[in-house]
Amino acid sequence: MKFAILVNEGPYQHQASDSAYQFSVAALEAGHEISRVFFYHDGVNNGSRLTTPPQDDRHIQKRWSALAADKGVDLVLCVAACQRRGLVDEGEMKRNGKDASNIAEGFRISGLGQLIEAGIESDRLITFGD
Amino acid sequence: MKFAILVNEGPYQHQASDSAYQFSVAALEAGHEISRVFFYHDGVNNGSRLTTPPQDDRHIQKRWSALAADKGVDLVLCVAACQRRGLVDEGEMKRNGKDASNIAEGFRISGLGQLIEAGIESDRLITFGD
Amino acid sequence: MEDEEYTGGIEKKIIYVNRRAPHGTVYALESLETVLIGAAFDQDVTMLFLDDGVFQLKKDQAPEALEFKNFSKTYRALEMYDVEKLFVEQESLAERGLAQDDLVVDVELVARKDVGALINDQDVVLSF
Amino acid sequence: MEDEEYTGGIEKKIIYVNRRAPHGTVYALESLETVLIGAAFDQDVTMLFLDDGVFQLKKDQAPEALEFKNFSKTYRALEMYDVEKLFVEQESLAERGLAQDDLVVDVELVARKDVGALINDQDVVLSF
Amino acid sequence: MSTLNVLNKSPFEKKTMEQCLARLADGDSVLMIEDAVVAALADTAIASQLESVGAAHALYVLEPDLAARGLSSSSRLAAVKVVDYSGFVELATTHERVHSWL
Amino acid sequence: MSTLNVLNKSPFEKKTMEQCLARLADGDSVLMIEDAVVAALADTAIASQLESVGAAHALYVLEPDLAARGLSSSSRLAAVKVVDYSGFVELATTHERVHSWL
Repeated sequence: MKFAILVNEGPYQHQASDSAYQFSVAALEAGHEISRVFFYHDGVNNGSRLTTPPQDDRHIQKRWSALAADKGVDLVLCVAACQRRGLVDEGEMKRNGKDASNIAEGFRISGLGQLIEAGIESDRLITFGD
Repeated sequence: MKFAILVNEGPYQHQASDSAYQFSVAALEAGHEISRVFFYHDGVNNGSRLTTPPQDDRHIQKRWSALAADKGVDLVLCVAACQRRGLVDEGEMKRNGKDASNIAEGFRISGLGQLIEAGIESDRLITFGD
Repeated sequence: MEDEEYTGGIEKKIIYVNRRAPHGTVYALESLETVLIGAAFDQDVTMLFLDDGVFQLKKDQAPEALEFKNFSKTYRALEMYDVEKLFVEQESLAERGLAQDDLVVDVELVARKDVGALINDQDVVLSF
Repeated sequence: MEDEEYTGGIEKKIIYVNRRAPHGTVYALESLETVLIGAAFDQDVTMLFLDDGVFQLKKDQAPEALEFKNFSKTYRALEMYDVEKLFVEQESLAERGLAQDDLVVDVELVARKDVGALINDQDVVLSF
Repeated sequence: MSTLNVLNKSPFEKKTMEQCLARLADGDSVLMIEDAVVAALADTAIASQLESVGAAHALYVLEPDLAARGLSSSSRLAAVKVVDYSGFVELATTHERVHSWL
Repeated sequence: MSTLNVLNKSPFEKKTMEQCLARLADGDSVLMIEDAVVAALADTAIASQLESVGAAHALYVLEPDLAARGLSSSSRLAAVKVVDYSGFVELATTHERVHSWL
């Protein structure tokens, strides 16, 4: 079965991103496909490469990036949510005249259409939020 | 009277940062002092200079930075919360081996002791969160 | 981005479940944004307002003093985007002392006991 | 940072109000962090556990499978930091089917009707 | 030694308001801001509960948050007084401490 | 055409659970994750309410979230079945849609 995942909260403050990750791992282990993980609202904060969590804690961003690298999962950050919260890739950096980017490997920034499309083309959309 | 303000949520997702700002402006207008605004939990996300909110919307980070520039308000981001969420100044960038910084003007990163101190040395501590 | 067109050929029933008051959180605004962007996909869209979500449709909203966008007028424009199924739960209105007259747009009332069936008639649930 | 010392000479009564279950949000962990950092300031500290906050003290927490820190043992170390006033509201325990025996640490029970007075005896309220 | 209790969540969404009201001490006041302002409306399912609290405690609601939600001219509970941000600041000074129930 | 309703907030903190339960359709199931797992305990103030819902609907609770909160060996409502993440995935496939009540 083809799952799409929606993540509405950033890392560490709420369990939402953790739950979405654990669900994704379990779905992949069961032989299902994760067609896309869409990060919306504060969820886009999962995609920053500038985090340095304590060494005895999980590294939420790196876990997601590894899922993209190892399993080819498509990690999409909502562009409008990124602009409001300061998540920036090279393209956004130039477009908006910023002096730095902070997006992590495996994530890409795109529009809300990617969420709608994921809802249409997957068998199930599962939302994790607050 | 000397107020300290605690902000627990990031910009745009919750009204908390807006309410904290409006309270601070009103307190200053009434002749009170804002001794410190401490940004904790997701609140540290208020301090990113990489945001580009829609032109017809308020610019939350710039409003806070202006309060620091114009009224000398001390804006402090909790260092541990910053590390979990990817808020980085020049010092943190070097210390944690990051390739970019994203902190906005008027904000500084420091420890939780600054919150305790603000609670002790102000007349009132007012919390805005979720 | 608003112009992207969907050529996948699938049409699904998508319901937006709105349960929060506006302005205290960004969800009401974002739900509306998603509906507007989603209009280009030619899907079968329903918006459902439950619990505090009914406040999103309240007339006379004036968030300008807080420097917030006043997006409540946009609900009236949904028709132009072929989003015509707006359901409001009548018990949610009554519990909050509101009536249909208090809302910015014409809606269809639905009874609480029928909400489950309305949702179970959908393919995708997006909750805000 | 843990070593900073406060030399301002003011001693205040600070109460930490903990009202959320652990792990679903970061607040329980952060409250504990603030208390530990705050210990260096030699203030008069009280921790109050109300509502779902009583779950923070539940024995047998095992969040390791989720890769979460198991910080519940730290409550037992608070004594070493001279944080000795731990209050738990008895009605909050009872509503959740919990008893004092279920908690990792010795606490003082307080009745709901006395919580307001306990808070009004403080200089600063920090809510988590 | 009274406390200004600040509430920011709708009583229809969270139990924070009832949890706060159950712990008020004599002389305590309550200020409703953000989504909590909906509690100030008359004719709601919780109106009588709040009206009875208003007999023993001062209740306030923040006007710009009412206005944002289109509730400025809606009928409100008689017990609730309307304040603006300068009134909020004033209340913070006239109470010995501020407790935000999160 | 049944729905898997997912709840992640404690019924002692938010009204989400009661709001969800009031809208269940025939054949719908409920899965409690994150802080919502506390609702699966026996002997709570809301136990009888949930037990009666369990007579008409399948109720599930996520084991790792119970374990994290020290509730794995606490007595639970008889109506509630325990699942792990692979059970969560399975439930998502055996219901036609998943509705997360946020």
